[in-house]
Amino acid sequence: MSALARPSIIGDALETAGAWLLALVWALPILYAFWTAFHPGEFATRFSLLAPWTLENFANAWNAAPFARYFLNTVVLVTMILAGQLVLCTLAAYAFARFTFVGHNVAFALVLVQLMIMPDVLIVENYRTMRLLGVLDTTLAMALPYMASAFGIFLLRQTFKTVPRELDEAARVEGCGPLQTLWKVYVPLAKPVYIAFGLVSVSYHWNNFLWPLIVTNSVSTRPLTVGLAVFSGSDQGIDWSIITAATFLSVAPLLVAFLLFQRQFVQSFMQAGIK
Amino acid sequence: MSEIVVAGITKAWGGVVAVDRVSFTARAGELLVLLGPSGCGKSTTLRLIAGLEEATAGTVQIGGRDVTQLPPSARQIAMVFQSYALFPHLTVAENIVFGLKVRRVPAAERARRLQRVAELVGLAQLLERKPAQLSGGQRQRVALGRAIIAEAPVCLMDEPLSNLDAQLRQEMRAEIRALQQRLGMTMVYVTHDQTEAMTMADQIILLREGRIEHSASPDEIYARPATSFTARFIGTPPMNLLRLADSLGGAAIAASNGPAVLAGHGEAMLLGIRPEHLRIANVGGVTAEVVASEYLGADTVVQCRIGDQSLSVRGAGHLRLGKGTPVRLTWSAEDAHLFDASSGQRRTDGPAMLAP
Amino acid sequence: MRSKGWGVLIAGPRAGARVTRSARNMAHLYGWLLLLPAAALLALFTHYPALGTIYHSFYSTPRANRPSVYVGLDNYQSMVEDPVFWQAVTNNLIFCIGTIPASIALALLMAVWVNGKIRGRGLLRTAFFTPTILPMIAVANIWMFFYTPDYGLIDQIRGLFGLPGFNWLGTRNTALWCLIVVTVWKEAGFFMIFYLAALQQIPPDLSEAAAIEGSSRWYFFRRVTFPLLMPTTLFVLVNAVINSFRMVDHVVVMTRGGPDNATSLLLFHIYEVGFKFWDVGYAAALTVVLLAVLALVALGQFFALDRRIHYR
Amino acid sequence: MSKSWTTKLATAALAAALSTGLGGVAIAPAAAQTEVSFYYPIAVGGPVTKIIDQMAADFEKENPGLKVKPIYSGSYQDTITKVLTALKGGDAPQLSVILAVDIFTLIDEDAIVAIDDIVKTDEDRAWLKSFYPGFMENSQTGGKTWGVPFQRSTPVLYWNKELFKEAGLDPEKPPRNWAEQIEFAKKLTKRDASGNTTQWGIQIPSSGFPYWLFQGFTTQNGLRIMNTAGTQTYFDDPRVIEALQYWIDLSSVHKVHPPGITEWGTTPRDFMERKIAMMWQTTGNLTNVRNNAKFPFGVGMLPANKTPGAPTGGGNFYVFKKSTPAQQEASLKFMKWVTQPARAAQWSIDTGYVAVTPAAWETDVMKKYVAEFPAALVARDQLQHAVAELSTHDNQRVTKVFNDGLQAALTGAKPAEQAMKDAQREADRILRPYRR
Repeated sequence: MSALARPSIIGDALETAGAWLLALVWALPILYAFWTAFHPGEFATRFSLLAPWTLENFANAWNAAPFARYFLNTVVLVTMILAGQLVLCTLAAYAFARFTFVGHNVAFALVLVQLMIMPDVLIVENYRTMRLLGVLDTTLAMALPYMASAFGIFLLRQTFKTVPRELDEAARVEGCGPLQTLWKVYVPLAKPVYIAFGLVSVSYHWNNFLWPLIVTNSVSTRPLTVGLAVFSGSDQGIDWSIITAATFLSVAPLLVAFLLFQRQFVQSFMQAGIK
Repeated sequence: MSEIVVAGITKAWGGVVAVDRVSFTARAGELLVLLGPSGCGKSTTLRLIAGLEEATAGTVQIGGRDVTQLPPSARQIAMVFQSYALFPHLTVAENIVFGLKVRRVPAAERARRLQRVAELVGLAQLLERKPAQLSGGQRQRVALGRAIIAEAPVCLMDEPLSNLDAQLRQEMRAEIRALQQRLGMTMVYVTHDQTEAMTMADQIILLREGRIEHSASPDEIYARPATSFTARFIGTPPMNLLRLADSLGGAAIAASNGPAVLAGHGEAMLLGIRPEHLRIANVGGVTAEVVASEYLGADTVVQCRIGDQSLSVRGAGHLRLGKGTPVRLTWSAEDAHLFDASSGQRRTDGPAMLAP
Repeated sequence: MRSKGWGVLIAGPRAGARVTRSARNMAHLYGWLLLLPAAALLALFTHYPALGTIYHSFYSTPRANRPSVYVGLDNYQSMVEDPVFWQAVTNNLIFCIGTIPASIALALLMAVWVNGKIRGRGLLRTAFFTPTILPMIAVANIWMFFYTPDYGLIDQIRGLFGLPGFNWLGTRNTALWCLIVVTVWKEAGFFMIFYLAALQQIPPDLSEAAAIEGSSRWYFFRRVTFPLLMPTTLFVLVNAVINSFRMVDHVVVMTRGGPDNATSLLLFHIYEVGFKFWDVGYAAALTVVLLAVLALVALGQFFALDRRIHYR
Repeated sequence: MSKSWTTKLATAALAAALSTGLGGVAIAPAAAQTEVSFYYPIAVGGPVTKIIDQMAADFEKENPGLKVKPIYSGSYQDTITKVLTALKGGDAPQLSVILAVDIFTLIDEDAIVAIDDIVKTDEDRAWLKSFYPGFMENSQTGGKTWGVPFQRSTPVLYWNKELFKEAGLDPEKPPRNWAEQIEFAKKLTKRDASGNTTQWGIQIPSSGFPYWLFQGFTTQNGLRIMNTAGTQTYFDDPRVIEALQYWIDLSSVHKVHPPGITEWGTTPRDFMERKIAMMWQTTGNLTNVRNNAKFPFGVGMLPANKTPGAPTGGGNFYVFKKSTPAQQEASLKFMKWVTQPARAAQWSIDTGYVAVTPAAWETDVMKKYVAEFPAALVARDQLQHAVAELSTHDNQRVTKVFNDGLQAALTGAKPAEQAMKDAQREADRILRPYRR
C-alpha cells in the first residue's frame, strides 16, 4: 500500500491508532476474563493492580465438575470425527476428482446440499434417527452426523483435481491399483490441505455445542462445551472467578495451540476459505 | 522539456544494495533502455524513477524538477508493467481511462481521448471486453493504451514484452518504438533481451550487480564495448574472449602455435573478437579445430577449439565442416578488442593489434 | 487391486479413447464404491432428515396413549397462531441485520489493516482472530459477566463517566443487541481471514498502477479492491446468513430466549419446542421454515448474486 | 435393564450349577439379587455424589439381596430428558429423582406407578403420611400419590444485617408483610449525588423460572394458581394481577428493586457485593451465602400479605412402570430407608435441602444443627404455609407461557393484566385437550 498516494503523517498515525484501538477492544474481553480467572473472587468485580495472583479458581473449578472426564470426552469426540472425516472425505473426493460414474454430477450436487443444511439445523429428525439406532448419549451419536463433511469432500476434490494426471499415470505404469495410487500419490500431495482441514475441523468440533447438548445427558459422554454450560448454569448462583477459570480450562488446549501455531492456524483457515 | 536525470541513485534493503550510485540522463524524446541480466537492479532503478520505491540516496529529476520526494502520481509519468496490471473487473475502456477518471477529466474529453488511443493501439473493436477475454498481445495493447492516454511526457516500461511469443514480440517492438517517436515521449524501457535493446534504443545502459557497466548508443556499445562483460552480453553468439600468451614477436593466443596477434606483452589480457568478424582462410591465420557446427539457414555458427579455449565462428551460408577438421582463422586488426583479464576493462593503451 | 482394467479406469480424454465397456463399468462401480460410505452418512443425516422433517410436519406428536396421526396443516396452523414463532422470526431478522453488515464491514477493515504495513500487525491479527477459535459457550460466559448490571465490566466503565448501572440482558430492548454484539465480536475475525486471503491474491502491481495514475487509497479501494473482493464478500455473506440461523449457543447460555422471548431465535425456538416440550410434530413444522430460509439463501447465491459479480 | 437382570439371573444360576457340579466344594453365591438402577440429578453444590453412593452402599449392607445402582444423571433437565428418551428406547431406570413438577409429564407418558399401588402394609401407609403436607401437594393428583418427597426446598428471605443497621432498622427484624417490605426497602435503597442507585433495597430474581418466586406473591395473596388435576390455571385471577403489580411497582413506582429482568444466577453475588440489601432465594443457597458473605445476614420467611406463603420446589422419587414387582418392592424399601428421620436429617444437613418429615426435625442430630444454625429452621416453619409449585399437564409449555407473561409485565412490554390474560388464554389452549 505504500505505493499509493501517501497519506499525511497525521492520517497515518490516526489510522494506526484506530487499528490499535479496535484490537484493544477485541482483546479486552479475553484479557479481563483472564485477569479475573487468576485473581481471588473479591477482585472479580474491581480491578486493582495490587490484587494477588492465584490458581485457586482453577483448582476449585477442576474439583467442582468432572472436567478431566469432559476433556477426555471432547478429545475422543474430536478424534473420532476427524478420523471419520479424513477417511470418508478422501474416498469420496477421490471418486469425484478422478472417476466419471453414472450420476456423479447429481451426486456431487447432493453432497453440496450439506454446505447449506448443516446437521446443526436438523436436530429434531437426527435425534429421532439416533433413538432408532439406539445410540443416544454416546460419542458416536455426537460424531455420526458430521463424519461425511461436504466441506471436506469439496476441499479435497479441488485439491485432487490439481494433481497432474501424469503423476497418476506414472503410478499406474509402476503397477499401483486405484487405492494404492490414492494413498501413494494423492494423499501425500494433499498434505497441507489435510492439515488445514484438520485444524478447522478440530476447532469447529471442539467448540460445537447444540447437538452434543441434545444427544448427551451423562458425564461419561458430555463434551467440554456442554459440561461448561451445565457447570455455569447451576441453580446456585454464579461465581465469576470460578466460571472464568472453568472457561479458560476448557479452551486452554485450543487457545495455547493457537497462540503457539498462529501462523499455521491462520494459513489453514485461509486455505480452507479460498477453496 | 522532459529530460530525466538520475543522479547517484541508491537503493538498499537492509545490507543488500540493489542499486548502487547509478547516474544517467535520458534526453527528452529519447528511448533509453536499461539492460542487464536478472537481478542486476534494472527494474528497481525503473521503480525508483517511478517513485514506487523510496531511494536510499541520490536524486531523480524529471523535466528539470526534482521529484525524488514526490509520490508516483505527482511525477507526471505513465508506466507499463511486466504483468500489465490490468484491473480484471473493468472493461478495456474502463481500464484505459482509469487514470483520467482519477484525475477527474470530464467525460467528453475522456471519450475523445479514448477514441484516439484505441485507434492508435488497435483496440477500437474490443473496448467492452474484460481483460480475461483478450489475448496476450491485446492485453499488452491495453496496458500501452493506458500508459499513453495520460499524455504524460515520460513513459516507463518494465519488460513489457516478456510475456509474449517471439513473433508478437518483434511486431510490438516496432510498434512501441514508432509510437514513442510519434508522440515524442521520453521513454525508459527495461529489458533483459539485448535484441530489444539494440533494435529500439537511442541509448543503452547496461547494468550489472546494481552498477552501470556501460552506457552508450547501440552502435557504440556494440563496436566498442567498455568491458568484457558488455562484450559478451551484447551480440549473439557472444564475443569470443581468448587468453593470450607471450611468444615470438609479441603475444599469441594461449596454447596456439602462433602467429602473434599483439605487438607486445599479452599476459593478463584477453583478446576479443566477434564470431562474425572471424573468417575461415586457406592460408595463414591461427589454426583451430572444429568441434561442432550449427546451421542456421542464412549462416552457420561453427564451434572451434584452440588448445583448451573454445570460440565460435560465424560464416555465411552452409559451411560443411566435420568434427575434427582443422581450420585457419583470420580477422582484421581493427575488429579485435583488448580487455584486462582481471578487471575486464577495455585496454586502449595496450600494444597494437596485429592481423594474423 | 492390480486389475488390468485399472489402466482405463481413470476417466479422461486420453484414457477415454480406448475405453472398453467392461472397463467403463468398472469405473462406475469404483466411483460408487468410493463414494458409498460418505454418501450413506450424508443420506442418513442430511437428506433423509431434511425430507423426514417435511413428512413429520404433517403428523401429530406421538404421546403415550395417542400415536402419531396425520393432521394435515395443523402444525402449520399452530405456527401461524404462535406468537413466539413470529417473535423468533422477527428476532432472527433483526439479528441478521444487526450482525451481518457489521461483522462483514469490520472484517474488511481488519483485513485491510492487517494486510497493510501497520506497526505490530502480528499482534493485531492475533487480537482480531482469537475470538474465532473460542467456543461460543465460553464466549457467552465471558460476556455475560461483562453485561452484569452495576459491577460488570461495561457498567464499571460507564460508571467512570458517572452513568448508572444498566440491566443489559434483562431489558427487552437491549438483550438482543447484547447477543448481536457478542456475535459480531466473535465472527468479524473469522471473516477477516477470508478477506485477508483474498487481499493477498490481488497482485501488488495493480495498486502500483493505480498509484501512478494518482488514485487515492480510498478511490483504489472503492474502484478496485472492493470489486475484486466481491466473490469473497458473497462467500462471507452466505456464511454469515447461515450462521445467523444456526448459532444459538449464546442464547442458551445468556438469556434462554428471555426476557419474554425477546432473544428467542428460530433455531432456539425449535430446540425448546423439540426438546423441552417434546412436541416433535410442531418442531418439524418449524424446522421446515428454517430449511426454506436456507434454500432461499442457496437459490439467491446461485442465481442473483453469483452472476453479477463474475468477471473471470 | 430388565433384560440384563434376566441375564444376570441366568449367569448366576449357571455359575451355581457349575460350582456345585464341580464337586460341591464352593459355596453357592447368594441367591438371585434384585437390582434397582436409580437416576439422580444434582442441583445444588456439595459432594452429593459421594453421599448418594455411600447411602446406596449402606442400604445394600443392611438389605442383603437388594442392590441399588445410583447413576448421576446431570441437572433436573438432563434427568427428565434422559428418562423420557430411555423410556422409548429401553434401558430406563426403575427409580429416579425428578422435579416434583414433572409429575403430569410422567403420568402422561405412562412412565410411573402410583406409590399407593406398591405400598402393602399399614406401616408403609403410615410412612406415606409422615411427610409435610406442603411437599405432598406436588406428589398427589387424582387422589393418588405418585412421588415421594426427597430433595425439596423453598424460597426464603435473606437480608444483610449490616445494611439494616446502617439504615436504622433493627437487624434482627425482617419485614413481615408487603407494606413493611416496601418500607424497609425504601430505607435500604441508596442513591448517589447524580441520582444513580448504588444500593437496592430488594431483589427478587426473574430470569429462567420467575414463576417460582412469583408463586410466593400469589400464595401470600391467598391463591393457588392451578388445580390439583393439573388441567386448569388461574393466571388472570385478580389476586395474581395484584401480586404481579406489587412486584412491578417495587421497581417502577417505589424504585427499590432493579428494573428489568434480574438474573437468578447473579443474585447471590449481588447480595454478597452489597448491591442489594434483601433477596428472595432458595434455601439451597444457604451454605453458599454462609460461606461467602463477609457480613452477618439473616434468613426469614417471605413477607406475608393476606397470609404467609411460599411454593415448594425440588425433586421427588418416582418409581417406574418398566420394573418387576420385586424391583418395585426394593425401590419402596430404599425410599423408606432413605427418608427415615435420622437419614433425612443428615441429608438435609449435608446438602441444604429441607428435611421432608416432621420427625426428622425431632432427631438429636437435627436439633443440634438447628441450635448452631437457626436459619435452617426458617424453611421448616414456612412449610406449614407452603403450596405446590406450579405443575400442570404439558408443564414446560404452560410454565413458559406463564414465565413469558411475567417477564413481559416486568419489562414493561405489557401491562400486568394484559400479560396475565394472554398467558391464561395460551394456557387454556394448551390444557384444553387434557380437560376431557
